[in-house]
This record gives sequence, C-alpha cells and structure tokens, in this order.
Amino acid sequence: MRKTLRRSWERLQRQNQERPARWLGTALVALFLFLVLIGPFLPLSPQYRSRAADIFLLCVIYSIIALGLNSVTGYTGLLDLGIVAFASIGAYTATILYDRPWMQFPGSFLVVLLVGGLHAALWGLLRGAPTLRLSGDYYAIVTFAFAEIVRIFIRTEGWLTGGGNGFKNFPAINLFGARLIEGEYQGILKTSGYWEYPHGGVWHGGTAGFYYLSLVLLILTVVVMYRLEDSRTGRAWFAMKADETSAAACGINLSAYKLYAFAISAFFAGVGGALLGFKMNVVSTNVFDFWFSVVVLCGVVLGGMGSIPGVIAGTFIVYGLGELLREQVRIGGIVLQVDDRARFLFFGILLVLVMVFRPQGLFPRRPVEESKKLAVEYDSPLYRLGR
Amino acid sequence: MDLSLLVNQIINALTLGGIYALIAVGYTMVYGIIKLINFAHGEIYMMGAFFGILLIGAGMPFFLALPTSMLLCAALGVLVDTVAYRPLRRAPRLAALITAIGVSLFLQNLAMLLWSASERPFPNLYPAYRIRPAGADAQRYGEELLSRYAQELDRRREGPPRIKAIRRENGTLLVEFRLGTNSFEAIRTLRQSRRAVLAALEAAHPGVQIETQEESLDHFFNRPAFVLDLGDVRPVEVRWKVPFIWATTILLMLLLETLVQRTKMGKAMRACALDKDTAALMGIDVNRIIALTFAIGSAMAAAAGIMFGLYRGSGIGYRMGFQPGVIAFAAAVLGGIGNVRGAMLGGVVLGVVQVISTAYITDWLGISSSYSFAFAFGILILVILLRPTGLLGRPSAERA
Amino acid sequence: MSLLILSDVHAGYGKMEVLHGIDLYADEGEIVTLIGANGAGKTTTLNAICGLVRITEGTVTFRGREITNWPTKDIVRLGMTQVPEGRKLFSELTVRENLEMGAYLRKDREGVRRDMEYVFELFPRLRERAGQLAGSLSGGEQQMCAIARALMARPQLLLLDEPSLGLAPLLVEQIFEILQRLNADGTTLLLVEQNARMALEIADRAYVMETGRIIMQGPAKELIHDPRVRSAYLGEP
Amino acid sequence: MSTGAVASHHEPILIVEGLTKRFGGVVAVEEVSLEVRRSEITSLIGPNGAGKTTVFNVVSGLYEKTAGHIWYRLPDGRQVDLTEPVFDPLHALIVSLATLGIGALALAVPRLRRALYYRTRTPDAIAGLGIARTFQNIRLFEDLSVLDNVKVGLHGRVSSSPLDAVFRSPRHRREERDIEAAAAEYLEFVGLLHRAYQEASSLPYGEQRRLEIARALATGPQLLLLDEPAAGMNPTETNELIRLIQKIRDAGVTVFLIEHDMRLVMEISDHVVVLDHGRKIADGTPAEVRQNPDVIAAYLGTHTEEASG
Repeated sequence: MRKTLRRSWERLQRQNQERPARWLGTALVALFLFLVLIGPFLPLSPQYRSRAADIFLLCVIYSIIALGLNSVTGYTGLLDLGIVAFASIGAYTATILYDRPWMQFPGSFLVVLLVGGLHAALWGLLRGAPTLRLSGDYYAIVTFAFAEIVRIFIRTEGWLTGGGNGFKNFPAINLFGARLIEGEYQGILKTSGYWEYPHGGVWHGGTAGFYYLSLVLLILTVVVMYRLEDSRTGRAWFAMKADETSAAACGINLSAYKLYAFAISAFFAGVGGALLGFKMNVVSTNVFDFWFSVVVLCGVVLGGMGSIPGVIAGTFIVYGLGELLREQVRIGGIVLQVDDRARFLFFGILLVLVMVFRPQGLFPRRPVEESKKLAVEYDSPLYRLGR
Repeated sequence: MDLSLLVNQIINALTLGGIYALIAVGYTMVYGIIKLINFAHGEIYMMGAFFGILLIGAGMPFFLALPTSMLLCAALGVLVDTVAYRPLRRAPRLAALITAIGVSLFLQNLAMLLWSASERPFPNLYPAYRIRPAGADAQRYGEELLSRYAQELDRRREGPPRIKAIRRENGTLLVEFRLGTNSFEAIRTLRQSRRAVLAALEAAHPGVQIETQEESLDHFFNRPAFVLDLGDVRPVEVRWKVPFIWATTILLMLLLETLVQRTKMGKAMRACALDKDTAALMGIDVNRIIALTFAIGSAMAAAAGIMFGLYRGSGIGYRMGFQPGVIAFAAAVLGGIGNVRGAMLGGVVLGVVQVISTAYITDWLGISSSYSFAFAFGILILVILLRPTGLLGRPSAERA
Repeated sequence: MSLLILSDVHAGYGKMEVLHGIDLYADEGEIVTLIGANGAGKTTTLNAICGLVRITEGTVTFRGREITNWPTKDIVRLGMTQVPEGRKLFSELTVRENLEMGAYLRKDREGVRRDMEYVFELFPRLRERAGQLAGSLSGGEQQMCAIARALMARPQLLLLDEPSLGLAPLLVEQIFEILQRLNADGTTLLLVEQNARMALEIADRAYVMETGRIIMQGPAKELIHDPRVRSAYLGEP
Repeated sequence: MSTGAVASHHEPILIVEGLTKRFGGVVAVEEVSLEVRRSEITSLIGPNGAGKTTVFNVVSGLYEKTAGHIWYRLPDGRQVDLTEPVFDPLHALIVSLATLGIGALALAVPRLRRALYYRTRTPDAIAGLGIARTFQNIRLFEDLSVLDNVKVGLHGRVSSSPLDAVFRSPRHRREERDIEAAAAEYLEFVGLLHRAYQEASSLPYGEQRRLEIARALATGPQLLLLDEPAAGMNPTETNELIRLIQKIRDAGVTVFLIEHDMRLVMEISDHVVVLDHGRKIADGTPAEVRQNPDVIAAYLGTHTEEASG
C-alpha cells in the first residue's frame, strides 16, 4: 500500500517537472538580470551611462518597497493605499539617526537601515491591530487616512523632521571604511555629491558601492519573500486571500497572519524608504506623498499582485518608463519632452488598461507550485484519521 | 472668545459643509449602487470647477454656466463609468478600486496638461468700473473729462477686452466689460484710455489740475447681504454669495431627495442598490440606472466645484479635488455610506469639524492648526473602526 | 405553437455546468410544474430562461421568438416575469413602491392603477400595508407581495420559484388558491416547487428534474400516481 | 441506545443544549438540543431555511450563539463548552497595541480581563480542538493547487513561524517534509492523488467536494461536519461519496452531516435529527424519522390537511 503510494507520487513529481523549456522567456530574464547586475557600468556614453545607472538604482530601491507592499496586497489581498507612511517613517528615522554624532561607527549605516525598518514595522503593527476586522474598501481607506496623518505630522513637526522642506545633506555614507555616497552637496542639485567612474565620467546621485549595496538588499528581500511564500506562512496568506472563512476553518489564526504580513510589509517599505532617502539626499513630504503609494501600487498591480518576479518587473516598467519619459527626445530639430507631472497621466491610463484587459497583471503568479525534490518519507506523523 | 469670529467661523463651516455634502452625495450614490469607492469623484469636482470658470471666461453668464458645467460633468461621469468601470462589473472589487485610482490620476493630469499647473482665480462675475474725476479742477472740467473718456473707450469698444456698456451716472462714468474679461486686461485698457484722455485735456486746457479714479465694482454676490450686529466688537458682514450658496445647495439637495424618493427613476435606483438581479427581473435596465447615478453624482460634484470657486474666489487648480474628495468620502462614510441623507449630514458635520478644529481645537490642544485635516482623517478612521454603518446607516442583519 | 420552449439548454455558473440539456415547453394557459430535489437545477432553469444565467448551448423560445441570452429587461418586456426564490423584495422600499417597480416598463398609468387595485383585491393584506417597508412584512405577506409585484408587469407567463418556501401550511394553501385563480384569469404558470404534492395537484403537466436533467415528464395527474415519484418526492415508502 | 456496554465507544462527543441563534429579530435556531455520538454518522435534515447550516456555523465558531450550550468532548476526555468565552492572548496583545499599551492595565483586574480579553472561540481555535467542516457551496482555495489546499488543512498541526521559514530552520524543513507526505496521503485517501498538481478550480464538481473533505480531514478532526456534501452530485458520484463517508467513519472520525438527498441520509445515518423553522421536530433512527408524521408534514411532503388532522 505505502509502496504504491510512493510510486504514484514519484511518477507525479516527475510529470510535473517535465515542463517544456521556454527559451525566449529564459533568455529575456537572463538578459534582464545581466543588465541589473552591471547597472552602473552599462556600455553607454558617459552622460547616458550615469543616467541609466540612476534609473536602475531607483528601480532597485523601489522594488524593495514594492515587495514590501506586495506582502500585504499581494499575499493577503488587502489593498494598502498608504505604503508611503512606512517608507517615510523608515526614511526619516534612518536619516535623523544617521545625523547623530554617536552614530558614527563602522557599519552604522546598516544599523540605521535596520532601525528604520523596525520602526516602520512597529507602526505597521500599530496601524494593523485595530483594523484586523476590516475588509476591502474600508481597510484601504484607513491605510490611506493613516498615511495622510503621518504626512501631516511630518510637515507640521518641523523641529524633528524639517517640516515641508524636509531634510537635506546627509553625512557621507561610510560602510566599514568604504564611502558609498559622498557628502558634498552641489548647489540646488537634489542628488548628493558625485561619483567619478574609474574610466571617466561622473554619476551624480549614486555610486557603484551604493548600487550594489541596494542590489544585495533587494536580493535578500527576494530570498526572504520566496522563503515565506514557500512555507506554512505563505500558504496561510494565500488561503486567507482566497477565502477567509475556510482558511479559519482550516485552523489559520487570521489575526496573527495578518499582523505578520503588516509587520513584514512595513519593515521592507521602511528599509526601502530609508535607502531612497539617502539616495536622493533629501527626504521630504514632496517625495513621500499619496502618489508615491499609488505609483508603487501601480508597479505591483501591473506586474501581478502576489508574484515576486512580476512585482519586480512591474516596478522596473513603471519607474523605468517614468524616468524615460523625463528624457528629451530629439527628432530632427524638434525637442519632445513630456511634462514632468504629466507622466502620471500615463500611469493612470496604464492602470485602467491593465485592470480592464489583464486584471491579473502582466506576469501573474503561477498558481501551481513547481514540485520540490523533497525526500518524502511516508507514514508521516501528521497523517492520522480519527482519534 | 471673540463672538464675531465665532459667527464667521460658523458661517464658513456651514458653507464648506454644504459643498462637502454635495460631493459626498456622489460618493454615496455610486457606492450604494455598485459598491465602488469612486476615487475619481474628487477629480470630477475639479473638472466641474474648471468647466465653470472656462465657460464664464468665454462669456457665458453665471446662471447658465452652472447648469452647463453640471451637464458636462454628468456626461464625463457617464463616460468614465462606461469606459473604465463597466467592463469590471463582475471583476473583483479591488480591480475596480485600482481602476478608479487610475482614472483619478488620468483626469488630474489631463487637467494639468490642458489648463496648466498653476492655480486660477474664479473669474470676475461683474467686470465693471466706475470712473470718477478727481483733483482741483474736477468740478469745472469733470464733465468734459468724462465725455472724452467715454469717446476714447468707445473707440476701443471693438478691441480685445470687449466693452459691453458705457453709461453716465450722476457725475461718474460706468464702464461694463463683457463677462469673462480678466481684470488685468480691463485695467490696462482703462489706464491706456486715461493716459490719452488726460493728455488731450492737458493740451486743450494747459495747466489743468485733474485726475481720475477708477473703482472696481463688485458683483452682487460680493456685496454684503446683511450685517449681523452682535453688539460685540465688530459686526459680521455676510455677502450675498453665502446665502446664494446655501440656497443652491439646499435646492439641489431637495431636488435630489425628490428624485430619489419620489420618481420612478429614483425608486429604480434604490431597487438596483438593493438587488440588481431582481431589479433586472422588473425590466429595469441596470446599466442605464448605474450610468444615471454617475451622471447625477457628477453633476452635484460640478455644482460643488463652482460653489467652491465662487466662495473662495481662487484656488481652481488641478489638485483641488484631492482633499475635498477625501473629506467628502469621509463624510459619506460618516453618514452611512449608501445613504443619501447621511451623506448630506456627514458633509455638514465634517465641514463644521474642520473649521472649528482649525479655529479652536488645535489651539486649545496647543498643536499646529495644520492638524485640522488630520482631525477629519482621524474621525474617518474612528467611524470606520467603531461604526462602519455610519450615523444614519442601519446595521444589516445578514444571514450567511 | 407553445408559449415557451426550451430545447437542449445547457447552462451554469463559471466553469460549472448545472443544466445538462433541458427540454421543456409550456402551452398558453397551462400550469406546468418542475419538481425535484434540492440542487437539481430547478432555480438555474428559471434563471436561464430569464437571462440571469448564461446559456452555453441550446435555445429558449418565447412567443415564437428566440430569446436565448437576451438581456433580462428585454425578456420582461416581451411578457414574462419571475417570482424569485426567497421573494427578493426590495426590503427598503415600501410595498407600494415594490409594486410600482413591478410595473416599471409599463407606460399606461391608468392600466397600472387598475392593476394595483386588482392585486390589492387579490391580497387585501397588502393594501393595509402599502406604506410599510417590504422588509418589515411577515414571510407570508412577503410572498404575496412578491407575487403581486410580478403581476404588476401583467405577464403572459409567470415563473414561480418555490412560492411555498418557509410558509405555514394555511398560507401555502392560500397562495396556491391564488395561483389557480391567476391561471383562470389567463396567466400561464411555470411553477418550481419542493412541495411536490401541492404542485402536482394544481398543475396540468409536470417535469421531474434530477442533477441538471429532466428524468420524467407527463400529465400531473399521472405523475402523482407514479410509484417512483411517490417514493422519491412525496415521501411515501 | 447509548446505554450499557457500548457507551464508551458511542458516548456523545457533541451535545447541543438549548441552542438559540437570532439575527436581529429573526430567529434562525430556537432551543435546539441534540447529540452526536462518537464513531457514528448523524444527519441533520429539514426544509430550506430550517436553521441547519446555522447550527453548523455556531458549532464551528462562525457565529456566536444567542443562548444555549455546546458541550464537546476533547480527545483527552475533558468536556468543554465551545460557546463559552476563553482568554485570547493574541486579542489581548492587539488591544494593548491598539490602545498604545493602556489596555494592558486591564489584565490586572479580573473582571476587566474577562470583559475585554475573553472571547468566544474563533473558527481556527475550534478547528484546533478537532472539529473540521466543509461548506454548502464549496469553498476551496481555488487558485491554489490541489496539494496546497490539503497542505493548508495541515496548517494547525505544525508550528513553524515566519522566522523559521526565512532561516529555513531544521524545524521548518522537518515539518515541510511531513506536511508534503501527509498531504499526499490524505489525497490518496479520497482518491485525488493523481490531481495533486492541478489547480483546485479545474477539478470537476464531484472531485472538488472530495478535495474539500480531504482538506477538512487534514486538520486532524475527531468530528467532521459535512454541509450538504452530495448537493449537485449525480447518482454515481453520490454512491462514491457514500462509500467515502463510511470509510471516514470506519477510520474513527465521527461524522455530522446536513443533507437533502434522502437516499444518502437513510442509507448511511446511524441517527437523524430533523429541524423545521429553527426547532427540532424529530430525532431518532432513520426508520423512526421516516415514519414520524411531523417530519412527513414539514419536510418529506404530504398533503397539509392530512398533516394537520
């Protein structure tokens, strides 16, 4: 009996693994990964190279925030319209702390990122706790209102946060002796200092060191998210999203798993927000406003809620597209440039089109998991009928 | 406490509350019928204000521009429903909500592209000026000055700031420009004419000591309607536009109430909100009723937009829909979403809360007055958490 | 030609097919009943006729016109209406408003007024309660209101889904008497019932459904004596 | 019946005592008392709207009772009232968080603690006590695979935390192995192993019903509530279902089911309870219930005059 079970199980796993290879898709993904990997060093002319590096860096940082948002909106199905609250809490916490004299020790940068994330996570729990019973629209509205309250607080309490103008000019970022972002500040340039490429050219607003640090953090985020997805926790989230009542009937404590999601989401949004603040060398409510949440959400929805590669691809599309739209295009003698704020017009159209024609997003989560090679021993201690 | 200030604040609060109520009605009706938070509703309000000032600017009288703008917004609302929301009727609610955000983004930025990013003033509804001779020789040469002035202006009658009428009125000259003239152009024309007239007068009578004074005249809306003498420090002056806004708001609300409660259409609307399948069994064209709901809600929002512009006199910009939109939504939730009377009540309550908290509460708590919006949001959160059915909403006894 | 003809109708919700080929007809002036266990697909059949459930295969013909998957409002306009299962009154509208909704498509004010009188005469209780919210009525009154509302459309064919559901026996009797009177006044009835015995007693013909198929059909007087029907649906051993 | 020698095996596992449930002013269930005995199949029947599903929903924690008790015998022999409020530590934590810590002070005062932190057991807690259920209208996790659906059922029987998952701790790895194997075994039990990697919503109707039963069994219940398991099934599928339910009973799981298909009810039930208008009108073996004139009048169908006479 056990033996036949084992045989049919193994046959099934073999069948499931025999998927037709999709060369084009694999090649595109490989190309994308390669480009991200050499982000600051794309073989372009110096002027475009640093611009491209900048766009890549922004996309990498926003991907972290988007993955944070995804762990609430994508996994539990609750629409969060206030991710900006956690990004800004993370950013302000980290930058305020980093300015303190007693924060000057090797590795302190990582510490402030972590503290920024944890502080955001705490507020994630505080916001989440009273809203556990809310569903759908009401939850979305509360998240939105909370974010506005946070924004008003930041704008008003100038002694702490610099008020409407925000903070500028952070000290140089120094990680174990490596200078990641120079502390010099050039005029009204929003970006911090500059970085000279070893082979000529200058990148305003970023360094290769900072880029790779952000990339490593993104990769860590992805690993954490994959591991969560493929676990008891992830299954609980997907089950709740599909049907709360039967998830509860399966023994899932809805409150606990929502709180996990809230905390995790806020944590990553906080870390991403902190990185973003340092990258731009300015944190202000002009950056962290309602539309920040909307554009992050736009990336998540566009890519496919709940799908990690989808969310990252969506974020790269939205921000890449958004940044590209900033560029002047010269056709003959005519200079075309899209008005800066009007880029949102395209986001609006994009959101509507994607929702109408592809409600699951461009790269939706594949419902059926890839089979894992687990050494299954039968007669599992969990298999029991009757007591 | 300053009593006149308090009365002023109350008038302010009620006016603002009425405007919120007009917007909130649209949220609540749409939510009631298709369970969608129409995030783009604030943008419809903004569009209404823009349509209004553009129409008035093009020379349309105010009392025609108001209904025209309402009609245009009604059409816009129906268009948005048809293009963006109708394909998603059977889709998950989240998809529709995100679409609504998309529409909101789109409209906001469309407005910015079409009408620039800077805020605009509400047009001068009565671009008229009274010209009065002044100076030592005003008695002697005043009449002549005014005739020359009139001639000069008459010559410019066909020029860009079109002059509607030039009249002599007991020793002064009254110049009316066509509606929609922006005051900058009008004043420039007057200044140029004055220069010419004074030069000519100087040539005819050397050494004449005369000047002119141009005084801008207010539209009836801006004139004081009545003055409340409170026996306090200073009397409170109420301008005509305030009772006008109140009357219009109340009239629109009564119309809406009659429409929803008495007409067949309104009953069909309520029937659709309760049960769409059964409504279809009665032969009701559900999609048309939904479109109609959008139309009515959008028209109300347009009226609110114009009222706001009239009241403030400025602040018409592409971002103007965001905050009132959110507060009006809060008002709809406060009153019990889906409940039209609740939305009216909620709007007024939140208007009062906002004004009072700006004026008094934040001061009393010793915090900045910029927290007054936070109060509105705080109330929204509390209502959602403690009484999601709102003030007038009925808790429904659902059986699973 | 029959008033209503279903031929080989397949229909369902999403991917799930509930009706696997239904053939059925109703002649003018008849009472036809559809009986069967819970979940057999009786309600789905009525909803498919009315255009509330998508028909994937087969056709519905009413008054000689094919109405497969027409929008419900157009089907109603053609002279058919349904009293849905569980009454489905507009609970926050008054009884009178509910009746007005029933007459939504009619333009003849005078006729509507007369029909309102007619249903108030049929159900005197409703006249007393005309101004009350429909949600506040008792179960029996709600059922009367639902039937009255459907009558206000002056349908040629009336579909009734479980009119006796949850009603006390005495009320069930009253409802059935009224159905017979309606039929005598010229309305064709298609009646879905769990109370198979009562349905069979007033019906001219009957269909028996099981898991999305018609398994038996014939004159009601014959089916009522059929041993299979007696054991499965009339609770006789 | 439940006296004498067989009592230990057929002792009552669930005793519903005077259960009343009202929604607003509507009474759904009124003063219902019934017993479910261990290792038996008990059926709950009655016309639509009689309150059957409401009874299930109260037992499984979806609804709070209005009045009455539901006694449940735990595997270790203790008896608990499922409807009685118990201390909920997570809820206490949430209230403390939501009130910025002030709520925690109430923990010190017994009366306040009872009022604030004692709550009726939630459905997941009831599942943890060994009561599993299925739903009238199938409620699977539609876009999860068949295997994952059963894995979710196993959720409450393992304990690794999100941190275990992130760091892939030994506990996580051991549990995942056990879950995978157990899920496969539950699927085999209901005959769906070959479907393991398909999307749940792609299964035919009858198989979805069985998957829902597998998922419920995976929670390791001693009492299984089945809400109209045969609804919408054709006779062949119903026959398979009858065999499956008997197999579950024989494996030692007590079955309590709601069903309209009288053939199924009469064939497999040890005990039948009949509800009408929220009240219990009969109770007994299938044969007894079938003869009961009230049942015939209210449910099985007969002429009203005969019934009232």
